[in-house]
Parts: sequence; C-alpha cells; structure tokens
Amino acid sequence: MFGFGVLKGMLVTIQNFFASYFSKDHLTTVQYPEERLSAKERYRNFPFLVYDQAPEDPRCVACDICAKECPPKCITIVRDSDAEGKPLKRPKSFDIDYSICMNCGICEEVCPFDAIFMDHEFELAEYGRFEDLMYHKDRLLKPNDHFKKIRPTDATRIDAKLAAKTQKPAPPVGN
Amino acid sequence: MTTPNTSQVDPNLKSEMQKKGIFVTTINDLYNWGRRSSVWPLQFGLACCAIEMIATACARYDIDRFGAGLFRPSPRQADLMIVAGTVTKKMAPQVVRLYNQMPEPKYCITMGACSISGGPFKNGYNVLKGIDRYIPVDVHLPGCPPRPEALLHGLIKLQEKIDGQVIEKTEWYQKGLKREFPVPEFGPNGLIPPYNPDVFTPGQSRLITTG
Amino acid sequence: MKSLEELKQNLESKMPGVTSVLEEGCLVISKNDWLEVAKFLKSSPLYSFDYLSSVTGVDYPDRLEAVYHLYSIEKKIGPLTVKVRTDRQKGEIPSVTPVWRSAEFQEREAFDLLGIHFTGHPDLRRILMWEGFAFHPLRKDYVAEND
Amino acid sequence: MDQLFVNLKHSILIFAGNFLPEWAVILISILISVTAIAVFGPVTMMYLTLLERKFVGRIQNRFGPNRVGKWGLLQPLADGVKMLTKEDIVPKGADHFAHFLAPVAIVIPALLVFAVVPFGRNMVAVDLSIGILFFLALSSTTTIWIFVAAWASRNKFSLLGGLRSVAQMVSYEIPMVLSVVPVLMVVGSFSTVAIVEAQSGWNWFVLTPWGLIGFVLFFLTGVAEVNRTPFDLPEGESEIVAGFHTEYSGMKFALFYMAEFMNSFTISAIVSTVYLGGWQGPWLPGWLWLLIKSYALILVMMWFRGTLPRFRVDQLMGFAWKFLLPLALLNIFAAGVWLAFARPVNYLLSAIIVALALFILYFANRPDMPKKRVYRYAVE
Amino acid sequence: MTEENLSTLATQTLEVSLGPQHPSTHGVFRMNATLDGETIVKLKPVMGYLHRNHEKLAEDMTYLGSMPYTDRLDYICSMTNNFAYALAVEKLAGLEVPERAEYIRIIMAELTRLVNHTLLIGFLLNDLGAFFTPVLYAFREREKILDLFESVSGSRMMCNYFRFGGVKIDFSPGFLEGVKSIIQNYPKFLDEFEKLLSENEILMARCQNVGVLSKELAISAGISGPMLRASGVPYDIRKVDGYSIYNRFNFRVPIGEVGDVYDRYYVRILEMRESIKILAQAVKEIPEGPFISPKGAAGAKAPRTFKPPKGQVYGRIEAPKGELGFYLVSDGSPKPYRYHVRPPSFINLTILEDMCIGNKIADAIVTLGSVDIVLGEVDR
Repeated sequence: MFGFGVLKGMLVTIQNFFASYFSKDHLTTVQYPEERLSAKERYRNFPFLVYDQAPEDPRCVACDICAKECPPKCITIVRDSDAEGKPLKRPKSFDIDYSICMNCGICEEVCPFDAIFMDHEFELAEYGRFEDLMYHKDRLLKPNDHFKKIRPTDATRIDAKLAAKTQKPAPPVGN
Repeated sequence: MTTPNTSQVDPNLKSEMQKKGIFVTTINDLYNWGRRSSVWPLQFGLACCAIEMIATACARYDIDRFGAGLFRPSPRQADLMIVAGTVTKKMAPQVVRLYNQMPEPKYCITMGACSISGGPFKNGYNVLKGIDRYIPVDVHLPGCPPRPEALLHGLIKLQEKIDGQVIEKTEWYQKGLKREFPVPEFGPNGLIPPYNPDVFTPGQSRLITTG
Repeated sequence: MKSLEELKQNLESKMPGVTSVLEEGCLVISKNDWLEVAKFLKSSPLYSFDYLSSVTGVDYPDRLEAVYHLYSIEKKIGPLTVKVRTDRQKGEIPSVTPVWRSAEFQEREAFDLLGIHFTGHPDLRRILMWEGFAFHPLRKDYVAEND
Repeated sequence: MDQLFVNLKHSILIFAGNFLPEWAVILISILISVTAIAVFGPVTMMYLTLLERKFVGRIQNRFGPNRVGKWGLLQPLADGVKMLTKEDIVPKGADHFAHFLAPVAIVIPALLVFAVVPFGRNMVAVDLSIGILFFLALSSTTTIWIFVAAWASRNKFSLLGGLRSVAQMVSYEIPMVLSVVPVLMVVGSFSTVAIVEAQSGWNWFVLTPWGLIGFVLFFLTGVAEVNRTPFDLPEGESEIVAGFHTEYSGMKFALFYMAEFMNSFTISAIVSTVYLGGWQGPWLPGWLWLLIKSYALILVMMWFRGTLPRFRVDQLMGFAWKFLLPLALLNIFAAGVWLAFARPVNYLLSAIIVALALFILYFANRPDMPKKRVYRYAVE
Repeated sequence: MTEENLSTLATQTLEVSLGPQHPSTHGVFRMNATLDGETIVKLKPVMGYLHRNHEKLAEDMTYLGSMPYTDRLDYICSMTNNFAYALAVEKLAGLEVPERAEYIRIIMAELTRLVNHTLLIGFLLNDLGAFFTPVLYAFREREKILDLFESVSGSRMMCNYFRFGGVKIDFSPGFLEGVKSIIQNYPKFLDEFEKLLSENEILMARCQNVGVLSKELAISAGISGPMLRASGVPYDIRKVDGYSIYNRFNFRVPIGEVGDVYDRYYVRILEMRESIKILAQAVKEIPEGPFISPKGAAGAKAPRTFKPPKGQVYGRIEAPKGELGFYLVSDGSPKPYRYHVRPPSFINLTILEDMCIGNKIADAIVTLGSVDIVLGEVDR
C-alpha cells in the first residue's frame, strides 16, 4: 500500500533515535577537546628528526636521500662543515615545509640511518603561513624516548638494530 | 601568538559577580560570543579535504557541537569559508567571487596543504600556489588531509581569534573598506594578476589585526 | 585473443589498401585509413571490438601518437593496442567518436593537453584547461609560468 | 492551575482598573495578550531551531549543539546575536524595496495566526466567530511573499524556487480546506473555541473514522503549506542551492527562518485544536495539553525531515490532485453519513465508506506507482 | 489551449549553470543546463576545475614517488588506485607477488568497495533531499573501516600502502579480528540501510525510470562498473581478466534490466553483499609468508634504483567506480616517459547529457549522483 515503505524507513530512524540513548554503537561521538581517540601506532602525520643523547648530534647524517626521494620536494638540507670547510656528517640546517608535506611516509621508508620518523602530533593549526609552517631543525628535533612512547614496536626493533651495529666494530663506512 | 584578552571587564570582578548570578558583559564580549559560537560554514568542498570535512560533520566528530553544524549552501548565509582541497587556476576566480559574496564578518580557514601553498601539487601548471594570494586567510591547517580532530582544533583556534577581536579595530568596520577582492582573469599561461598585491606579499605572511 | 598476425592478415585480406605494421604487440595503422579500420574492427563478426577502453596521446620527440585500447565484450577478447601516428606541428588524426562514443571526451582531452587535432570530432574544445589557454601543457617542451 | 494565566491577567486589570479610565483598562488587556503572543512566538521559534538540531542530531547518532550554554540552550541566542550583526546584502540587480519587504511581510501572517489559537480554556487572544476561516486565509498569503522574495532577488535559482512554491501551495490549499470541512460540518461553527468545546470528554474528532483520515490529510497538507520535508521544494537545498532565500543574508534570512518555524508551530497547534481536542485532556492544565500535542506534531515534522527524501515537482502535484483531493471529498461524504445516523451504526458506515475510498484511490493510482523489482545474477 | 495556438506562445529557455560550487555536484563539477520550465533541453558538462596535473607531475618523479599521488586520484578508494598502479608496474617490470600479499590486496580492495558503495548511496540520498541522515549512517560505518586502514597503513584516507611486488608492511596485530567483525556486522547495517531506503516509495518514485541508459549506448560509450551492469551487460573485469587471484573466489555479479537510477542503486547494494562473501573467503584462506618479494622490497627501499625495462603496458582493474586503467610508457630510466590514467568516472560522464535530456532538473542531479563521479579522478 502506498506509504508502508515510508513508515518502515521512519521506524528505522526512530529506532536510531532511542538507541542513541542506550547503546554505544548508536552514539559514536567522541567529544573532541575533552575525550580523545587513542592514536593508532602506525598513524603518520608530519615527520620529525630523532636524536639519542643531545639535540646537537641527531642521527641524521645529511645524506640528502630523503630530500631527493620526497615526492613534493619539501625537505631542504644544508650539510654542516667544520672550521676549515671539511663537510661533516651533520646537517647545519634541516627545513621541512609543513605547508607542502603530504604525510606520505616515503622519507621514513628510504632513510638508511633511521633518523626521520612520522609523528602523531596533529594539532598544528597556525595563523601565519610562512614563518609558522616552515619547521626548522630546532622544532623538528625530538628525543628518542618520544619516539619510543608513540611507536613502541618500531622503536624496540630499531634500537636493537642500532645497538647490534654499535657492538661489532663499525666497519669503515665509505661516505 | 596567543590572542590578548581584550575585554574591558577585569576577570576576577566578572567571576565573583557571576557567582552571585549577575552576568556582566560588554557589548564587545556579547558581539564576539555571538559570532564565535554560531559560525556557519559554507557548503563548499574542492577535493579530498572536503571528504574529511564531511567526516567532521558526521557522527564521530560532530562539528555541530560547536554550533557550526549548519552547512549553508548559499554564500549569503555563511560566515566561514573552509577552503578544503586544491585551488586550481581554473577554480580560483570562482573561489574569490564566492568569498566576495559572503556577508561581512566572514572568516576563511585553508584546510590542507593544497589550499595553503599548493601542497603536493605545487609545481603543477594549473595549480594555484595557495589561496592567500587573493583572499585573507585566518587559520592555516596543514596536513594532507588533516584529521577531522585537526579541523576541530582549527575551528577552536578560529574561535579564540574571534574572542580576541575588538569591534573598533576589526577590519570590516574600518573606513575606506577595501574588502572587495578583485577577481583574477584567465591569461594565456596563468591567472592575471598572479597575486593580489595588497593581500599577499611573497614570502611574508599577512598579519591580520586581532588586537 | 587468437593472434595479432592472424588479425593482420585478416585485415589485409578484407581491405587491400591498408598498410599496417606490427610493433612489439601493437598494431600501427597509418592515419588516413584509420577510420575504415576502426569501422571494420567494430563490425567484423570475427572480432567485434565494441568497447574502446582508453585513448591516450603520447608526445615523442619526432611524432605525436594516439594509442587506442580496444576490447570485445561479447567475445571477451583481451586488449588490442592500436597506434596512430602524426607529426608534431600540424597533428591531424581522424576521430573515431562516430564509431565508439567513449572516445568523445578522451579525444578532447588529448587535443587539450597534447594538441592532436581529431578531424570529424563533433565538438573539439578544451576539456580540462580554460578556453583562453594558449599551450598544450603535456608536451615535453612546455614551460609552466613560475609565480 | 488551569486558569493560572487568566486569573493573573484578571488581577492586573483590576489593579489597573482602580486608577485608570475605562478605555485604558481595555487597552491594557489587549496589550497583555498581544505581548504574550509577541514574546511566545519568537521564543518558540528559537527553541524549535535548537530542538530540531538536537532531535535530528540524535536520529543521526550524534549530539546536537551542546557547548554553548548548559546543553546548548544558549545556542539560539548566539545564532540570533550573530544574525543581527551580519552585513545586509542586497544584490545589484535586485528590486530594492521588494527585497526588503518580503521577509518582513512573511512574518506578519505567521504572528497574526496566533490570535486564533485557543491556548487554554478562555485563553484565546481573539475569539473570532470565523476562527478557522481566518487561519486558512492568512496561511495562504505566505505564498505571495515567498514569490515576491524569489522574484525580487533576481537570481535564477530563487526564481525556480518561487515558481515551485506557487505551484505547490495552489495544489495543496484545496485539500487543506476540504480536510477541515468535516469538522466544521459536525461542530456547526467556525470558531476554534466552539470546536474544542465540541470535543470535550474524550470524543476527540480523531477517534472517529472520518476524523482519522481528516487528521492525516490536514497534517500532510499543513506540512506542505509550511514547506517542510518531504514537500520542501521551494527551498530544495540539493537542487536549487537554497531556493527562494538564496540571496538573503543576516536578519532577513533569520526572518524567513522565524516565519517557517512559527508557521509550523501554528499549523500543529491548529491541527491539534481541530482534530486532537485542543486543550481537552485529563489531569494536566489545559494550556499544557495544547503545548504537548503541538510539540508532538512538530516532532513528527522533524522526524519527517530526518528521514524522507524530497518529492519531485510533478509527483508532488500528482499526489495532491490525484490522491489527497478525492480522499478529502470522500471524507466529507463519510462525515455526512456519520452525522446522519445514530450512534453505533454511523461509526460502522463511515468506516466502510472511508475504507472503500482508500481502496478505490489506491487501485486508481496503481499504474503510476513504483513497482518492486527482482534482480538476477550473471551466469558464467 | 489547443495545440496550434500553443505554438504561438513564445517561451524563453532559462540558462542555468549548476556551477562548480553546488550542493550536490560531488565537488567542483559544472553542468550548463538549458531549462524549459523545469525540463532540461540541453546539458553541457564542464570539467577541469580540479585538474591537478597528476600526469605531468608523474613524468618527473620516480615510479614509487607517484604512488602517494594515486591515493589522491579517487580519494574515496585509495587502496584500489594503488592496486591498479602496482599491477600495471608489475606487469611492466615483470615482478611476481607472493601469496600472502595477493590475499592482503584482495582484502583491502574489497573493503574499499564497501566504503565506496556505502558513501555513494549516502550521497545519492543527499541529492534526493534526505537531510544528511543516510550520509551520516554511511559515514558511521566508513569510520569503522577507516580505523582498520589507519591501523595498517598509517593514514585514514591516503593509505600509500601498496608497493611493486607486494605491500609496504604486514597486518598490524588485531587487524584480522577487525575484518572479521566487519564481515559479521556489515550485513546487519545493510539490512538497516535497505529497510530505510529500498522500499521507500518516495525514493522509488524519484529513481525509477529516471536517467535510463540502454545496453548498446552503454557499451559504445565505454561505460564500466556498476553502471554498465545496471544496464544489463554482465561485464565484470574481476571475472573477465581474472587478474590477481580473483578466480579463486566464488562470487556472483548482479545485473539490472532497465538501467535507471534505481537499478544502479540496487546493483551496488547487491555488490556489497558479494564483496562481504569475498572478504569472508579471503580471511579464511590467507596463508602465512612474506608480504613483499625481495626485488620489490629493494625497490621500495631505494626507489631511484628501480628501473623497469623499456616498453609500454596497459593494466586495468575493476575499481568500485568502474574500469581503472594505467597506461605506462617507460624508457628504461627510473622516471616514466608517459603516465596516463584511464579514470572510470571521467568516461562514465560522456553520456550524462543523453540520460538527462527531457527529465526534470531534480532528475539531472540524481542521475549525476548515480553516475558516482569523484572529481579528483575526473580531472586528474
């Protein structure tokens, strides 16, 4: 009869209305600023640099592989050089333009020295564009235990690998 | 930069008056409070960030809790334009015209890397390197696409900015109001003019008066 | 798919004047008798290629090329790749929109991005760029405007 | 409790009476009921917008606005303040005067109709002897102002919206009037107060067979009158951007919003007066009963809005002319039969006639009704 | 008004641009419609508002560098875009894929099909005017699947999960349980969705015999995917090409008869039920083993050294919207010489005008909705 299909549809919506007061499955709202969803471990937002002891010597050796492999080319590295100009294995400046980065995680994949990882931090709204969103080295550097906190499994695997590498005498690494 | 608390009523007087149930406010606070708690976004999505914007309006993140749930299809009734997605050169004139059509206390959130600076498609020939070349932008939201919570955080930042505004100093009440942004035309190889000089200076972001 | 050579003989037997070359798995047809070959491929009971899946323009240093991928839905025959070549300056290729309707938008896109003029196309205009755009951006020698 | 407001007004008049002349006391009594309506109208409108956002929100498994004020209670206030302070845009090509006149003029009938609604026992602002006629006449003037708004804003989408609203209102006006005729026949008077008195002691008209059909008809056509889903073609959001109020910003748009919600309140109040027995009801005071019934009907309207898709223009009119109108006529016939015979027989007879009418109309409209389909799978 | 003097009535057609910013054009798509009253006389689609030059950018990027860009082609089904691109490059470079990776790819592709069809039905109802409720139910289910994608690949929408020769990383712990719970609860959600929508008379009236597409026109216009099957052509590339390991699963291909909007809607619901069957079989039979071939892993670790041999390839898959193909020409360097995407929604739009002529403007919006276009893929 004309109208029964409409009534059946309205029954569904009114069931949802009453169910939203009782079952969790029918009220899925997470009230953001107060309640927060726990971030998944493999969640990747923006990259950050890892340092072990002190921010002055990060793991990054300025080999420029991630800058070449980054699809939108948003990483710029300037290699550091000591007093008489011999290039050192440390970046003088390491800039990532957060307004271009597409969170694809390729830099983390191709980095041979496990120096750059994707962070979980997503509350990055800014008013200014050029000076607020161009992240320089000081804002990118984060301690290794921050990395251990957000991504435990990867951190343990990489720490084990690095520890193994330091035990056996480091073979002359051709740079 | 945090927004200064500019309400003329000093806070402790206000709080203990409120304890006695007397609600003290200035015109400025009421004006800001009204605008911040009912920001109606324009139903306007360009690309992948638009899907994330719709997800923010849906059950799990629910932008309607902030009073910003009524997505108005017509620019006349909207106060916030969320530029969600890549602004191409063919679409830029329409975006600027839409911004001009919106009634005055209006704001603009550039959601996602593409609308801030062209993002991953930056060196495409048809991609505009950021919409702030033609219209003033209030909040930049990096990410590709930014999570729905990041959009909610952006909205909270916008609400803080609105709280800090003072009626006399807001842009739309200044004399010599130049809030009609010229719509760019199509040239043989790009848009003419490439950017609007009095809105955008290359390399230096535009500090909109909030104090 | 029976085999490309057999199709080539079949083609030559039906239409003597056609010169077709086999090049690593594709059929290269000269541009002035491409329309007849297209009609033959669609109407022949043996093959009945009724489904034109994709039309692509490719810009080589010495020539412009339109690559067609054809399928037959009834006989479930796999992709037949047909290439039609023309020179870079005044690229003219007969349009197959009258034969397969799916070529309409794809040929307009090839014209818009690579500058291949499809003669006989019902409505050959730019589809992705705006009308006033004066270049064909997918060509290798195109220089974008840097602003 | 039932006569609370009436005694209040009476005591004010007595107090004013001993030091004011006669004509001033009458003036004050009119002023009191006018201010009561002028306050009650916009406040219901504000809180109906909040109710809609929270109710439809809950249907969609989410909270409505709950951060502005305790449970979002201050949200309508915030919307109001923002709307007041918005810039007022009149498009260049628009007809300036008509563009301003339309929103103001659309609120007048919405407020005037409150005069006839009997909120409680002897709590009606103006006891017109032609109450229902007054209501029907006024509620059909909104069409003119919607069309003026559409025409004046010189915008193609609003033009389409305006034309659709004229077509819809014309074709839904007649079934609406005809669906009220049975009640007027039974009661014998147009006055809303008389109608409510006729339904005293549980014999509400909706409990009679013709009353049920009349109630459904009057409610459906009422929803169409107010342009709410599934009949909201004039402001078909997904097709013609925002319909007739595309070019309205700020307070003018708020007036359209207010007119729509006040109309939907008055429609549900009149429907509950005519068919659900107005302020008749056990235990609770009269005026509370009317509020409960009209808010229930408004919730049904919002329930429609949360669920149903929209009609197309020709289906909309086909539904009105081919289904609602003949049903309304047959309903009058059934009411006549109900009136003519004695107590137990007339219920049976009019129920038969109504059932017969429904079947005839169902089979008459069968050919162009959509059919269910059976789907098969590809065989390899 | 007899026929002949009707012709002397000079009526003007209304030129309306359902412009790049319109509530229900699913993004920046424009239709220049010429209306005579409400019926459409001419309809010219205008595209290119989201032409992001994906093909030009891909020409100076490594093969792996374009993989995250394929997520942004059809930004609702990022996994199937990766799948098509990975298949094409594997065909070009002759890489073979280990068993477990094949099963992982099938699971991801079918989960994406569920997401895409659910979203389409939600947006189709939104075009019909249902006030966002079906969209919100669709997004509620999508969030569950996106949680799975995020736990595996790291991002909700832009997964960038496939690599040439396998996938980037194995399942995260608890992923298979998540897929099992989806397999269990999704049919319940589909029944609820069907109860809300399929028998709804307004929806059936609005969608039946609207935007009809005949079998011959569909084949000649290169239509692919559910739209082609809704017109009665049993052509599903998963069955015809049998790429990856689809011929190990038994699933059926639903077909429609009339080829109108209702058929396209219902064929997609049946396809979702088939996808759940495929998921159930895949989760049961997934073996242990490597998730990427050693050659592929080396290529992923150092994309600059991944140089496929000279030559060209055309790989295609059955993406949720239709046949998604990649035509790659390689000149032996790590960057492709020519990179062309054959997008299903771009070609499905060819006959939009033929389907809309003669219908109302509301039908054109619904027909566009049923074609299921995503602008990132249409304009590339």
